[in-house]
Amino acid sequence: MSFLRGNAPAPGGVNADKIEMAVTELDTVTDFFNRMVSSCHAKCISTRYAEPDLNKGESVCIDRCVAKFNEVQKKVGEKLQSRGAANAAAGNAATGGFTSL
Amino acid sequence: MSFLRGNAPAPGGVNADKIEMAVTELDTVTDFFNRMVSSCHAKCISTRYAEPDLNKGESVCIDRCVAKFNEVQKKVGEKLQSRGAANAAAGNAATGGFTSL
Amino acid sequence: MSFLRGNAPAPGGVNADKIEMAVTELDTVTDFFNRMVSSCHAKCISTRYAEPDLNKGESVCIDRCVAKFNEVQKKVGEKLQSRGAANAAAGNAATGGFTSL
Amino acid sequence: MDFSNFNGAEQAHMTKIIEKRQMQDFLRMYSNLVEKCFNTCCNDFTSKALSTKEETCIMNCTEKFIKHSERVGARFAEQNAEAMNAQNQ
Amino acid sequence: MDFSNFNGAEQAHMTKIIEKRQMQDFLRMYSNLVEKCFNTCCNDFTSKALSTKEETCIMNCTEKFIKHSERVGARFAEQNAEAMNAQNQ
Amino acid sequence: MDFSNFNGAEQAHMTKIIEKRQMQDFLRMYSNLVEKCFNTCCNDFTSKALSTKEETCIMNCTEKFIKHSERVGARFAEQNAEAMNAQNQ
Repeated sequence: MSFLRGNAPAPGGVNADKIEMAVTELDTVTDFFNRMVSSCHAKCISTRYAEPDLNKGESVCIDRCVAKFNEVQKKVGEKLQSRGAANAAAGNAATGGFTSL
Repeated sequence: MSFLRGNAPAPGGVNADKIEMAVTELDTVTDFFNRMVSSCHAKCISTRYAEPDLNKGESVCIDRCVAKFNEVQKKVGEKLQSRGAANAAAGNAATGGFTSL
Repeated sequence: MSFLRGNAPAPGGVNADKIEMAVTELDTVTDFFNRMVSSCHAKCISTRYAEPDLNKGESVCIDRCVAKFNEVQKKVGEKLQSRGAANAAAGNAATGGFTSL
Repeated sequence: MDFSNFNGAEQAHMTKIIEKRQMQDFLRMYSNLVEKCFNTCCNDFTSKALSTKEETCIMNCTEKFIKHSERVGARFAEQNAEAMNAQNQ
Repeated sequence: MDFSNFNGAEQAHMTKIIEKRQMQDFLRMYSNLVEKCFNTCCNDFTSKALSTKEETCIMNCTEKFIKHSERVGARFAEQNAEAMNAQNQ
Repeated sequence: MDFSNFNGAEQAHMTKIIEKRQMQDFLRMYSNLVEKCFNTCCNDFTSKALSTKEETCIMNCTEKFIKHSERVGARFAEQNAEAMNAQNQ
């Protein structure tokens, strides 16, 4: 919560903004990973649960699913970047009116 | 995290409780908006994705969906308020036993 | 956020680590309870909403659902504990590579 | 939860945190209810006004969800109490 | 939201928090989009590469979701403005 | 992630945060598993006890989900390593 500390140097020479950015990155990757686990589980794992092990078909499916999910992430990211300005507008619409100081 | 500061005045004359309440309000509106986007997407947008634009039917559906979602929010809010005491009881049941000091 | 305070004693003799652990416990139980409410709602409550009260069948179903959900929690917990080492490995895979200092 | 090893200042802190969490839980239940009841009850978008049928459905859905949560909470508390008793014997 | 009773320091704090939330909201929308479009568009796991059909679907899904969010945001802002006007009269 | 530009105090802070996140991730996976396996395996509420069939399903569901997560994690780490190598060349 660096914003509660103003610009005073943190104890022990810790740059709070740097920490905050690293935490945001960590949380983003974790969220992404969790969604990948969940999506690929829905796509590849049979819900009969007759045995505790991944069978051959499920294993191969998982490998392809991870690769495809990563490709989709890249494609969507490129799209969002190319839309740049439009996205910024969407962000403002989303918080429309109620966050202007 | 005003509770970690006790009653000491915050640096720069910032009232931490006021900030905290504003943040809660901001998060509540954002959560509400995100659920509206998600619900209206499920109700109005065809998942065939044959073209990148909203068609006429989808656009009209979105407008009505937003209006209806807001009405539902009001109705549910009135209901919760009129239930007042009962809700407080539900809240206690939810955290039943394990939050009493 | 005890990690921002270093080892300095907190104002008023508050042990920040103790508070943090209690908060984690509170959030865990709340999350568990919310999932139980949601799962048992899906299993037991008819979505026709013809009347505002729980009928006999729904009430009995809820009671059994809560008992069963708790049993499942125990079974899964035992499984996770018996898997111990393997889980730790999974945890590392999950944050694989990107959290090593 | 057991706060018997908390000193006065720590108990005061926990009380504040619990109060904050209870408000957050209430707000979360509110938006959760709106979403769930809207998704179940509203399926006609030829009009922007709620029909009588939809409104009745929303009211019943809300009321029933609260009663459901209360019942789950009551059973859950009973089971926790039993588990705690078993532990203390 | 109304920040007219906030002093300068408090407004500065809120601005920082809002900026942080906007970045978090953007990241959340990003991963949300990836998940939603992947789940809808990708159903063939006989290959690890995206097919042309899947890729077109992903692009349309992304574009359409953004336009959908913008439209919902615009309607939502209008309704809030109306509600605010009604309150001030 | 790259922490090479972090000083000692900052690395210590990050280590503490990462440890906390790992515990939270574990708890989240636990409740997630309970929810997912319960929803898939338990469909008979004429009794409050788990049937043998339900119990077997829960055990297989848990075991399989962990193996699934491990496999996804391994593939994900490989891809990240490849991407990092590509960047450094």
